[in-house]
Amino acid sequence: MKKNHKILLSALAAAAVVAGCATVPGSADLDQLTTQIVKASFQDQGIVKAAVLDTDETNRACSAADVSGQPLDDASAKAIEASNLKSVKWPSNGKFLGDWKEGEKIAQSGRGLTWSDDAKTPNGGNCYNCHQIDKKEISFGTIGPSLYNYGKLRGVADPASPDAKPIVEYTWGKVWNSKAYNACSNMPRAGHTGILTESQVADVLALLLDPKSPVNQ
Amino acid sequence: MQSRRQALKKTAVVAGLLATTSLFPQFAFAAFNKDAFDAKSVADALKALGAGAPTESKDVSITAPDIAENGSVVPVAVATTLTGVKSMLIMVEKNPATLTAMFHMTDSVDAAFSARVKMGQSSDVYAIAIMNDGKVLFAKKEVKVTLGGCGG
Amino acid sequence: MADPMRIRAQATGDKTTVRVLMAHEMEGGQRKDAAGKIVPAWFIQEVTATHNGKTVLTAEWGPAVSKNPFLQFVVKGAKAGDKIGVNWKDNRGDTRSDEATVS
Amino acid sequence: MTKTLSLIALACLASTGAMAQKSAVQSIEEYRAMLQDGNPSDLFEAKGEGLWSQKRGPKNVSLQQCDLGKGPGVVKGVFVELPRYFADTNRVQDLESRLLTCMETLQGFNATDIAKTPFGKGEQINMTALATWIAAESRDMRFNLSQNHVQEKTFYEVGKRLFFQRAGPHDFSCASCHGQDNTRIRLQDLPNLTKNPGDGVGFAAWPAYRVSNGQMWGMQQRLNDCYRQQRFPYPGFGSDATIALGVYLGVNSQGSASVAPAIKR
Repeated sequence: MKKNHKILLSALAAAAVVAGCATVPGSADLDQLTTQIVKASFQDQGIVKAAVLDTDETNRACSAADVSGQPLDDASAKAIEASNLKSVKWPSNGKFLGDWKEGEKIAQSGRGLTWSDDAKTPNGGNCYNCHQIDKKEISFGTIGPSLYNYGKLRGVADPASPDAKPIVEYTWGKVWNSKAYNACSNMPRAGHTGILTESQVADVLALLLDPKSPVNQ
Repeated sequence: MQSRRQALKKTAVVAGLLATTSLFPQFAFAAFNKDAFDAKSVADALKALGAGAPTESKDVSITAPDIAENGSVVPVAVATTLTGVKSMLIMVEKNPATLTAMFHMTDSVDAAFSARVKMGQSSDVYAIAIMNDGKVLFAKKEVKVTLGGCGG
Repeated sequence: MADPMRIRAQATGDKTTVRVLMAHEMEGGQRKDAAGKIVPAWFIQEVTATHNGKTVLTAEWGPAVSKNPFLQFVVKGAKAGDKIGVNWKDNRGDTRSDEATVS
Repeated sequence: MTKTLSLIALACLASTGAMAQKSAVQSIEEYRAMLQDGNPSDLFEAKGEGLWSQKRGPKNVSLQQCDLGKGPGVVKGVFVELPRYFADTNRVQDLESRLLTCMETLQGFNATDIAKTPFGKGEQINMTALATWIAAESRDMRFNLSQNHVQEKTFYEVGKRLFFQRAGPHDFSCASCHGQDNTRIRLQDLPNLTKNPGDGVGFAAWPAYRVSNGQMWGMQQRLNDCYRQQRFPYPGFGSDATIALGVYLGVNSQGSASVAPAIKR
């Protein structure tokens, strides 16, 4: 493995020299070289398999856009959002909201799916890493917007009411698959990629939308 | 203090012999006041040291952060400008064991020490001066322990 | 054998500030290893400091002093060129002594 | 000590909002400032300095003839020019992978075995100590990585692609956390590494002593743990992916002063 990509690199370098100018390879060759280097550099460890790097079209398109420094064109972004929205799994029992107390625990936890976790570790939602949620927790990140008063600000007095339905559904979809609404969102697709279970997603929704949740006080 | 330490050392020699049978490993430590370091409260630790009840004093100072980003390393400085100090102590009230460090004075050092301690949770941290005349003076400060990074 | 300490002793007027870093795990005896077994406590229990060979400070520490301990204290009457020695002993009986010259 | 997640019910914070939040951040800054005096990295630096001149390995020789980029035995100033291309190995190497080459060629150690050794064990302990001392010898100097060799330029471009590579169950790339200004995870400020983050920030702050676990980490371990938290698979020690990322970060830090070895949360 290691040898292969070294040969490739030397070949690319040699090609550049032969062409008369010691310049870097073209963009497509660099992409190919990067793939080779990734293959040779990463290995299975614990519960994490190297195969998790074989990602889907959403990530491929967004990574390429990031490298180019240009956002995705509108048509591609819309197509990615549509396909992600289609994959959202709605609550099988029709219950969007679980227990906000469990939701808070899930929001606090950053555990799961690293090579130092074991398969039995319940996955956390990593929510506080990026969002303010319950005001009592002062240790929160700012990569995502504040979710304090999430339900209150959106006028959700009764999450089961028809009035609240659109926002409840949107919130479920956003947590389940963030890319359904923003193609290259930094937010993980908690339900789609199996980070959280259906009942965990419902608990997180309760944290955000239950009028009794400290988030909405 | 010296005579007490000497006495403890003598006990330790005997205990050391016993310890070879691994029956009493806890006695193998010389000069280390195990009872005081096992105590679960400020009062119990002082009792184990044979010291009386502490009085809050403006002449004792404690310097520690308001919030520690990591409980594994909390910088704490304890000091007093008073003379006649026998020992300076650092205690963390809510740790599994309260007494953390004990500095025995001589005339050749200032009654001012800085160290770093572990804290399992938010707690009052005490600077305690045990005086030669038996008085026990203290200052305390609340240190909040929070989580800084991804948190795993 | 334990790694050496780093001792810095800086004189200002008739006082010398001594800063010491000690290489030690300071295992608290609360933590569990991967197999779920408690990692036994392993920590420095006694610290002694000397000025030109004369003991100026003794200390007793518990397991809640941080890993790789830092200690700062002030020695009266020590001047440039004097020797400051520090010695520690842990609960396994391991010891380490190092010395620095006051600058 | 058990990592205890302390949910702090700060009554005053809950009632006064933004102002109080600011003061919590200020308190954390005070805490970090208090740690600066007495960085345990000193212990590792001293150990590394001793290891450099100590005769070790199957061949029982020191590392004093090791060429870290400025000629055999030159240590001062090398850190701020790494990673760079080395003609003898015909590859771009960072400090740690170059040290590995020297440990193999000069001292007769088995580089593959050392690369496979987990961080903080066996020869990796010595590797980190050496990297700490070598970095310290360039303290306050400014980063100035070469981009003259075609492989150096190529590695910059590969590193950029790796930086933006979204994958794993969380779709994370390096840029998820380090692609914007003025953000943080929990209370930890995140440098924007797509550009020069400034003196002593990001690439210019490692090796560093981590107070959270009392460990000294070199850049290889820093990148390794980023990938762990990214939910990526394990990057090999000194693998080309880690070195290419180092080139990308190091070139972006051009002109910034190194504060390594630093002290970190």
